Amino acid sequence: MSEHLPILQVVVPLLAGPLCLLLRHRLLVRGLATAVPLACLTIAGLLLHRVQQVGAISYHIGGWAPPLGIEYRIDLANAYVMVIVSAIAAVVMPFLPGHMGSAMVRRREHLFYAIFLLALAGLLGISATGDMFNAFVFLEIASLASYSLVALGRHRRALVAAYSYLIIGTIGGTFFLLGIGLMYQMTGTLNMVDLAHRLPEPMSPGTPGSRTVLVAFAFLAVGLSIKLAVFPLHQWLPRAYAHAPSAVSAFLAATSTKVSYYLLVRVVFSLFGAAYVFDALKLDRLLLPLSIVAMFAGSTAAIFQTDLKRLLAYSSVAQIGYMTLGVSLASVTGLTGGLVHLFNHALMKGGLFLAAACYGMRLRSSRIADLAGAGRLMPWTTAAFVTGGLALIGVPGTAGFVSKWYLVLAALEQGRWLVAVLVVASSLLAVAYVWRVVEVAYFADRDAGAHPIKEVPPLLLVPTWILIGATVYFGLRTELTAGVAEAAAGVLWESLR
Amino acid sequence: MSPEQAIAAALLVPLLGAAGVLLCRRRPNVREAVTVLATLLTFGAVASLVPAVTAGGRPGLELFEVLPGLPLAFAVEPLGMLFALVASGLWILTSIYAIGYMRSHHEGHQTRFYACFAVAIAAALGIAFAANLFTLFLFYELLTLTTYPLVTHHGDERARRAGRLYLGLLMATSIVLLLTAIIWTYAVAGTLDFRPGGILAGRADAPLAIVLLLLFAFGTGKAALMPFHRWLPAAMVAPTPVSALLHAVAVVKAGVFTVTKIVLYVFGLDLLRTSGGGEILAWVAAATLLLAAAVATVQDNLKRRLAYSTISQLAYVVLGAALANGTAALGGSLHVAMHAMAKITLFFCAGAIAVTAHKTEVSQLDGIGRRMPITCGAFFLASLSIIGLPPAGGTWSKWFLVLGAADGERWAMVAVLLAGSLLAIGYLMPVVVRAFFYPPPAAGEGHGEAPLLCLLPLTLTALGCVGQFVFAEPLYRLLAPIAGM
Amino acid sequence: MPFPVDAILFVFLLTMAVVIARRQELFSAAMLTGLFSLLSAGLFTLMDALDVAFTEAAVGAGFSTILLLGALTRTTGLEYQQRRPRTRPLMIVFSTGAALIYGTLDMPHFGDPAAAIHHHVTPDYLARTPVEIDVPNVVTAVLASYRGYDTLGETMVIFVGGVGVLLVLTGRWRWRRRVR
Amino acid sequence: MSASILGLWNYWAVIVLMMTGLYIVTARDNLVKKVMGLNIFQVSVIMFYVSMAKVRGGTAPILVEGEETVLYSNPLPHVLMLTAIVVGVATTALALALVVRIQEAYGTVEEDELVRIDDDDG
Repeated sequence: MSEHLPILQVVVPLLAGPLCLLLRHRLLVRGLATAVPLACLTIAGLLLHRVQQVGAISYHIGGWAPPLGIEYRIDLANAYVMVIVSAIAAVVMPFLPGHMGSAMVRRREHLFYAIFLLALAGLLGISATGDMFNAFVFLEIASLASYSLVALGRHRRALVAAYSYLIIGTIGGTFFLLGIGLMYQMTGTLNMVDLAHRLPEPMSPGTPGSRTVLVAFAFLAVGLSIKLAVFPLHQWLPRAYAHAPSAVSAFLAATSTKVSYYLLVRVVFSLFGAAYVFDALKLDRLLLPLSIVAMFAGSTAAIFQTDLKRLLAYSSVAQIGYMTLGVSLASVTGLTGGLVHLFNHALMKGGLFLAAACYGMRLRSSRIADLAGAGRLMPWTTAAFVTGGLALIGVPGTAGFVSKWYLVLAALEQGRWLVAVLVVASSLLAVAYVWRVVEVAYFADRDAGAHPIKEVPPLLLVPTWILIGATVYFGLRTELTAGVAEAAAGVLWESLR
Repeated sequence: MSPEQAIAAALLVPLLGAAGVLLCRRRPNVREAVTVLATLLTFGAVASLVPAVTAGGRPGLELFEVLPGLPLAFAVEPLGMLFALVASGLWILTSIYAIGYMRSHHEGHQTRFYACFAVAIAAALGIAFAANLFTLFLFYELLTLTTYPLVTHHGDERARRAGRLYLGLLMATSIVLLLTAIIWTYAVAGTLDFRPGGILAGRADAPLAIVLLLLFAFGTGKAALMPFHRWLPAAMVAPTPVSALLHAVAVVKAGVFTVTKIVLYVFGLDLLRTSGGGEILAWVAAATLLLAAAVATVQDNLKRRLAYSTISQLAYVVLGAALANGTAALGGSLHVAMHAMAKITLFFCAGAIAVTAHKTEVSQLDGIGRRMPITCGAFFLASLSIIGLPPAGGTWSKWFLVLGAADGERWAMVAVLLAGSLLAIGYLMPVVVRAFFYPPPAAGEGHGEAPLLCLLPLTLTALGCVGQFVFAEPLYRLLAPIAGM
Repeated sequence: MPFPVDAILFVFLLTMAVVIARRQELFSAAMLTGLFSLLSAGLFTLMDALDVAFTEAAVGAGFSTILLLGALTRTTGLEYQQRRPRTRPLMIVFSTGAALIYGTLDMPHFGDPAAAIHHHVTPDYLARTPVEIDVPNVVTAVLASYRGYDTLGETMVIFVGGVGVLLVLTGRWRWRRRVR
Repeated sequence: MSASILGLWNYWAVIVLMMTGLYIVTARDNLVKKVMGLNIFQVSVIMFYVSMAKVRGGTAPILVEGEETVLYSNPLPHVLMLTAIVVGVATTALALALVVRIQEAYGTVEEDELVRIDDDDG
């Protein structure tokens, strides 16, 4: 059994999706949908443990050895990502029926869960696979599922947001496919390990070598950057996250961009190798400024939002900037910072969107102005929001600080003190947008005529606080985050090439 | 109680107190009893550490490693011991005062007030006991965050604006400058532990040391070096006990404590001297010292005048550290305690006058000494301490500062120190003179002395100022090791 | 030089694409899209991709066209006249196209039997299929065995698409007009 | 140069088609038209892959019993493209479903109209 863990990780949610349609009964479906992410989390935990003990695991699907067959290849980096993805899926689950109840006809709930589980399966599949085309297939599963989920928002704008997400996402996916094609053309293989060995070496630093390989890399990178919402390809993200149901925003914000980031990192480091990407192509010269611009532009835009979810979405654009900055610093410390932030940002943004979902449930609005008085009337939700906000700022004792620590350290190690200062300075913008919300929640009074509100039930508070509590815990104990991330960064850095 | 347990207790009791305050929010009397009990227990725990530290011990407590090589750890050395004593001791008096003040002022949100206050004390003690820069920074930010609701206590537009400035300036300086400096130090030295003699010595060349020193000094926004001092006068909108907390008990003391500690244990006096960084910092401090004092003389609002006085007096501490010799460092450290006692008295008096006579401007205080003799007498004693005249504790700290400057033949600094004292006379004495010697306004006013719960603490602290003059010896013995004496 | 059927097909395809781009009657544009798929199926046949051609003809030309026509009956048959200048899309398109053409420069030439892809992995497929799978059509063999997992994924894509369409189309909730 | 024109023109033709599709997606306002563009874009990518698979003088990769010397075109891209076609259709279907709903909710499927309506909503 245990040797089949890699495939179970993906196949369990993949088959649970259709099963939802067969079961149909509401309670059965809910039970299944609650159990599957927990099972995934268990498997991911076991896998991470195994990988820590014995190193990378290669699983040959159907028994066909790569490169003929499809390989699942689990190492520290993707085991780590899979733990995050399944944990977030497990945590947001209680929000789905409660939140969707108002927006959806009850009879459709099983469809919703089917899609949700397939989105999970898609994301896990992208993480687990060691085959580029297989990654594309699962990328499309995850993307199609995300488009449908976003479309379920309460406002009709959700439809338009989902549509534009679909268009830009499909263009991204197709670019990715083109990149795979070009790479395949030069090597004849789709397997990542095999690709890494067969991609032609760059002639010498400064000359990129084969033009086809160069363009292949460009298309892979651009395609994934679209999915990851790297500035300036991020426009779809604020709309999609603002109008999707809050629980869906929480799930997508915490997992979808993270998996794209993982895949980008995998392509950059494992397939092409740091020597190619940074020494020959000088990608850092492009990505570094873009990341910094993303940090500032995203945060600045967040300051001026009047809608809580849009604010969080723009903040995501900025936080993705931190993650890509980690890549562009082109060092193990930098990559560690990026990977740690991947984990930490998943926790804090997931928690913040869940808090937004709690507000949405009681206030029936996500406008910041409507939060007036929430500090007193919904103390636990607001406390969760503030703690999550502090983590976004990067206050010591929260997870955000750990990420920032590594990023600044990486910048200073290379003597790029300006980058270091910009990283810390951009967190001031986070102070600004977090505090806008805090002031309204604590120091403004709710309109006398507004409908009465009270704290949300524990069923919703507990998951929110699990994520928010985790941001504090992982701000103080970092063996699991920074420790694994550092090891994973080492693996990626050394890997394959 | 073993020293480890005492450290843990000192940090935990205020937190538990905060939790207790929240739990007893519906019964004000029980709530206040919890606060007072917490203050007493905390002070007891802190005080129990004194013998060990005076005897040369350095009790410590290491919790766990947060980042590689960066544990959350505590170690008590003389300077931190002194700061912890000041913070926990004055917390007792401030709490009693706050009970009187908040009740007679009918302030709202009192539960939040007491809870945040307690957490702020825990944060201050965390700063005092921190064994490395990382731990210190963690509690430093915690202190900023927990004092924010206190500054914004009234919640109106003015308070919110002050809160924004407070949080914005302290966060901005600490994140952009201080954090950068900390990580940079880590990158250079590979550790952030506080060690006698410094961790940068031998690892950083002179230009880097200067850059880092300035980053640290300005990054510690709580030390209120100009031009990052604006938050302190702005925060005057808060209730008076909060001003006491900011100016005397914890916040600004945490700032100058941080600067002194960094100078002593991260740079070391030698590096400070040889790199020339000390000279630059000394001039920055001197400029702040004189400018703030000059501004104070023209303020009519009593609390604002005291606020600028605080900025000026803080610069004394920073200057003491920057002069880079043992005597001056001792004087500066001593001034942390002396200024705390004096300034808390002054704020208690200002608050008592505001509560009783509803007067906030200096020009309104004509003849008030006749109605409130005890309050104004306390004000006078505390003023002497700030100026540095016997029989008040400030005499000693200023004495060592001048001595230190003279030792190094830094005559310009001696002049600055003396000019600062003269200016202090200029902004404090007129208040006393007005209160006692000017005729009261014609219309009779029906108030007498301040409420007992306010009067008692301010009398005690005023006597404390005198006590610090008479019994300065234990403090001197406690601090002597840092000066290498 | 043999009769360039493929070149003529390309000319047809390109003409059709341009007409689709410019045509404002959407019904005829939809029909042309179907025809475009059908013609590409012909091109696939020329390039030995029989299975792809079949699928494209059935799915691309048939099913997609039906979907398009169905959608048009429920929306509108006529596209608006566009006035806004279109420089940004043109820039995107030209730079992408230029990048791709630049990328082809180092590619093996069309039909080159020496290309890398014909000498790694694929020879194994061709050699092992008769032994291991015993299906003459190698495409089917690979699809069902070596890369069968992709096929499972493909099924799931269809499934997600179908359920997504159901969910989007049949949810009868009311949209709020305003955000609040 | 002329050698590469002769050897690569097929790819270039495919790229031109692909860009026409991409242009329709990015430049046109009508949401249905965009879907048509997406179709053209995706079909062209399939053509790209199929072109890679072609071997001059080869035949479709259907094995002939007993023949050892037959030259086959590469079957793997065909396999991949069967999947890609399906992905494309699923995307088209979902996009069109969204378009139909947008028409119901807004009364239009022109992008600039939608933007205008949303702006008016505030």
